[in-house]
Amino acid sequence: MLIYLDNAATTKIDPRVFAKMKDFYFNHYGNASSIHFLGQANDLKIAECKEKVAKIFNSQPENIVFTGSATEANNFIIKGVMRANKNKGNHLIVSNIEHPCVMNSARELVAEGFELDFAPVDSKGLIKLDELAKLIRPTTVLVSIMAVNNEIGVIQDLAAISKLVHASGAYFHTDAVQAVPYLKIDIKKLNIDYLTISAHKFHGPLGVGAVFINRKIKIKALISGGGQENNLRSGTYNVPGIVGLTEALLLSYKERGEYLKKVKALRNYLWQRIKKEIPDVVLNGDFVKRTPNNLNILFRRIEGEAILMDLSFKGICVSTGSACSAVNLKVSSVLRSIGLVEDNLNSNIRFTLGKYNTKKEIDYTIKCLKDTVKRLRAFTPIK
Amino acid sequence: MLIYLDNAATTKIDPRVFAKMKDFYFNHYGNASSIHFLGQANDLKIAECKEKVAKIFNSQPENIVFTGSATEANNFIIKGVMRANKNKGNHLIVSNIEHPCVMNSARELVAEGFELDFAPVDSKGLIKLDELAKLIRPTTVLVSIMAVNNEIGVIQDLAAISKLVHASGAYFHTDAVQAVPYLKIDIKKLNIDYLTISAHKFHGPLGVGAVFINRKIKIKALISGGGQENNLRSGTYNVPGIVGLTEALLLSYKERGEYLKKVKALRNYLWQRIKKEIPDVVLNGDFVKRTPNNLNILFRRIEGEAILMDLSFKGICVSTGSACSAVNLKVSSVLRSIGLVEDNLNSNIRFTLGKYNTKKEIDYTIKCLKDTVKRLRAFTPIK
Amino acid sequence: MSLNYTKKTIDNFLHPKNSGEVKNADARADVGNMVCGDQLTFTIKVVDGKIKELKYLSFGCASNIATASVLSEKVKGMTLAQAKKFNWNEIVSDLGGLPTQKIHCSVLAVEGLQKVIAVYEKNQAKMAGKPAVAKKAVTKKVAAKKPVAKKVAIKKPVNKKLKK
Amino acid sequence: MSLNYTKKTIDNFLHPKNSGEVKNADARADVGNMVCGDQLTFTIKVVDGKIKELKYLSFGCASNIATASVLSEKVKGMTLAQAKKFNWNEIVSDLGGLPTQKIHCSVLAVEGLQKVIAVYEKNQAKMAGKPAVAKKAVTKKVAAKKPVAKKVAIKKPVNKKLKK
Ligand SMILES: Cc1ncc(COP(=O)(O)O)c(C=O)c1O
Ligand SMILES: Cc1ncc(COP(=O)(O)O)c(C=O)c1O
Repeated sequence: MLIYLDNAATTKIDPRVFAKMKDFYFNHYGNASSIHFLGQANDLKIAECKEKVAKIFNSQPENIVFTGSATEANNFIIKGVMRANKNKGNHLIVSNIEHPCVMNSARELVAEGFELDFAPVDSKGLIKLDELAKLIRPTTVLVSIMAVNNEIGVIQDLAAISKLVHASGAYFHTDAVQAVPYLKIDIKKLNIDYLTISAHKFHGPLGVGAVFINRKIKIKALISGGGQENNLRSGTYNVPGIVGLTEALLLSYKERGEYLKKVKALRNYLWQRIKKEIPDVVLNGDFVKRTPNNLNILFRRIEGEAILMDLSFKGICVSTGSACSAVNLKVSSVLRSIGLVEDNLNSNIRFTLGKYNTKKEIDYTIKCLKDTVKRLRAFTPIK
Repeated sequence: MLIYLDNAATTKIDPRVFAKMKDFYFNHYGNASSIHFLGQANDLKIAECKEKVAKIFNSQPENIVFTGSATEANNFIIKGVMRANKNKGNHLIVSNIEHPCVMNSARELVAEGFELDFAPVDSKGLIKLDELAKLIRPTTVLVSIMAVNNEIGVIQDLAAISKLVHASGAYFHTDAVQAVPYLKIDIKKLNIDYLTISAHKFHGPLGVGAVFINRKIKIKALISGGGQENNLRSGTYNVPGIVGLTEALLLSYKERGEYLKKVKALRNYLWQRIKKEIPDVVLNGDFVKRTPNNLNILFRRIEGEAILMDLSFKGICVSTGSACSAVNLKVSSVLRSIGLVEDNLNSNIRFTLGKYNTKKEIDYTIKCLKDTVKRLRAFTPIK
Repeated sequence: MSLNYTKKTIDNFLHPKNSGEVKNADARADVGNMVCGDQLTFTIKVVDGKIKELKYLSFGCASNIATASVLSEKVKGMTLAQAKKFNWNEIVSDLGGLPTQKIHCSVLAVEGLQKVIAVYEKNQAKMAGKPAVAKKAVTKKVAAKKPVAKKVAIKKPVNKKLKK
Repeated sequence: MSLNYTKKTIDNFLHPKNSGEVKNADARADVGNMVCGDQLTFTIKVVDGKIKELKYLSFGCASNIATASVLSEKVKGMTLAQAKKFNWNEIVSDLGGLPTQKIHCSVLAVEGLQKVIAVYEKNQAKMAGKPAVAKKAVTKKVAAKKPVAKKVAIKKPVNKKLKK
């Protein structure tokens, strides 16, 4: 029994994506920097992939840099833009619900002498635009605010934020790792300078991410070497990975309409039944401005990890927050940011659905969840 | 027709490796940082992989950090060790035949105020130990010298170099990307602090590398975020990649004896026939202290890229040097370092054999090569 | 960092022994971990200086529940003096090891045990109108039975296991 | 950066036209590119002020050979004045584009053409004992035939192609 409701952590690869990768591993395995035909064919393939990926976000192929992960991409943007634009300023703003790879990149820069501010969110998880406006200074170089939060699935108003950021001449980065395929993002129209995606979050392979950049803005490479990606990201091109990312992205957006309908129905069904059949639960984050695959629920008086483990033994995979904070003991700073009181910070479960989930799975999950909550609440010390 | 003699650029994946990866993509796709069973099983799997990989190099599993590439790994070590050990010194030495990812990482550090020296090699491509000894200062923090050169396949005396480096208290890194499975490297015995490998160079997947570190030495992460790899390399664990790297490495060393015999015979046969049947050729680099898969040959009076292209149209994949320098116009700094005169710098071809090559392929290659050289020499202006 | 639990830990999480509250308990104590938010409430029944029953309420993760469960089994029948000397290492080794970041759960459980005994003794002293020091001699005897060396011996293999 | 060549470039590399040396050439010239090491040696036969034959020796990459080949075909039959105005863009557009980092090959080929014509004219002048300026008028006429605008028009689609 395996019911996978942790699709924000990673997703199962789509067999069609895998088939494409396999073809490249066995039949088109040339190093894309090699001059011979096997290499140059892959060079063309990468160009083709960039064209396809760019089209989805209405950007230009030459703005794309493929990386080894979204984490690498976010490190590259945050550190690379700040370090390369010291003449412009030394101030950086990130929201206080960013993924640790943005957060920690930003914090590292403080040690290098940069100044950092955190843009707060309201109780629904939405950026307070007026607060953000107050934080922006003439020396602000970059503002990084995620499109969709990984814990609560809340969607930011990218248009408004981008406008605000650019009004004062700063650059705008958005971590869109959790936005595929839930949002249709028009990079040109929204005037986004940098945007990050990660293949394994949309049924693509692990070990490959991509970032859109603004070629007019100076940036410093994080990984230097053989000069690939126009000297912005060195290392042998991961052709099967790039092909896989591209295919997964195309499929995600091609099948988006149907998928969104299905996943939203399932997600809403799950929430309706939980709300009705389990007492003392609260939904964390806005319900409307939220991707249709995400639920993040407070189960009062019992501990999240215990719920998770109990469900795990029944074959159900959920999470207490982000996967990366799971194995260290830190509570969710996202939930704290949206105002959860200390007592409730350890009682939350994230359900993130994906394209392979079925109603039967959700029914089984609800049945198990009721048992789990009942069992654990039977011996909780909390009133 | 496809005869692949560019195995130093990248290799075709072994189907057994691919099968293992497939299993993880479809059946064990949990994020290894997730607490549920699908995640924790992968956490254990990574530990198992580290144990296996460590054993091959006689090191400890906890010394291994998996990365997205060898390029990333080398950037991590060079920059991470220098930046974290400023109290120890500010001086770095790399050989003058290093791969660009070591070279350029080192050069970037100069801009940060570090001091850099290049250790020279002799006409065979071997490090001049006495010159290296002279370069080492009390403030030397790190010495990085590759185990096997990617262009000429020359093998350095790691034992002697390590001893020299440690005698003065510096740390020793070796880029062993081209050493698998040609060298058996005992990290403990040789007292190597850092060692880098890359899966796609030994019939493993793209997008994954590994580096052994010395946990007693301070190091700064290049990519920060969710805290994976003990905070030394953040980003969702690439479990299929790690499993693939491990399997490819195990197979490489398991089948090493037979493979080395075979590839050496083929390589020597290729060289003997070229030497005998094509006039005015010279082998670049030492013939004895060289991996048995590599030939790097000067074809006087004609240009390397023209030879490469002509062979390519006959279905044969070779290279003019490293793949990464191929598409920009730079001549090989490795060949310059071993003393090739300017006139000869553009006339070289690298043949790197692999485990799938056959004698028939080599025969065909020689036949084609003779035609190619004859054709191009028919209208060369050089006497 | 792994969060892989042993079979015994899992069993004790899924089927915790002695969870709940002792009826007409002789003492009650709450402990909590500020960092991870875990909480335990112990209730105890003491008969003839021995622990007849120890129960707990838990707000905590799987290992919090499992360690409390194992503890409640282990100390049953112990004299208070024995119980006061009970070391968290014994829980860890009994479970066949705990993930490094979960060791503190066993420490919290033992802290709770000590606290509930202290509350009991205070209650007793209050009722008897004198301080509760009478059993000092017994304590020493028991302590002699469990030399420190043995504890270390138990601890070592556990740590080794965790490192993997 | 791509090194993908067009079919026409490949054809001219694999089957270069007019490679070699003109027998009893009227002039000879060497050119070379310091950066990439490419070298070309042109020999020329001029009859009645027109290029009867232009041949080349090449030490260079595929595009070096291909651009020389195309050049040798294109200028055959041209007056020297026409040939002197020959622009490298015409080679690039004739080949259907060249990789960005190989554009310099076409420039080198044209440089060689100009040099071998210059050598020829110097030789002629020496033989005739007077400077070679008689054909200036013709040059102007030809130039008028090829307005700059047209050259730009040829160049643009090529660049677009390279950007992909
Ligand atoms: C919002 C967000 N950004 C960045 C990342 C980092 O992605 P990866 O771990 O694939 O590098 C993740 C997922 O882990 C994420 O959810
Ligand atoms: C010696 C050496 N080091 C490092 C690298 C970098 O490896 P990768 O491109 O896989 O990051 C290579 C190959 O490109 C190499 O040959």
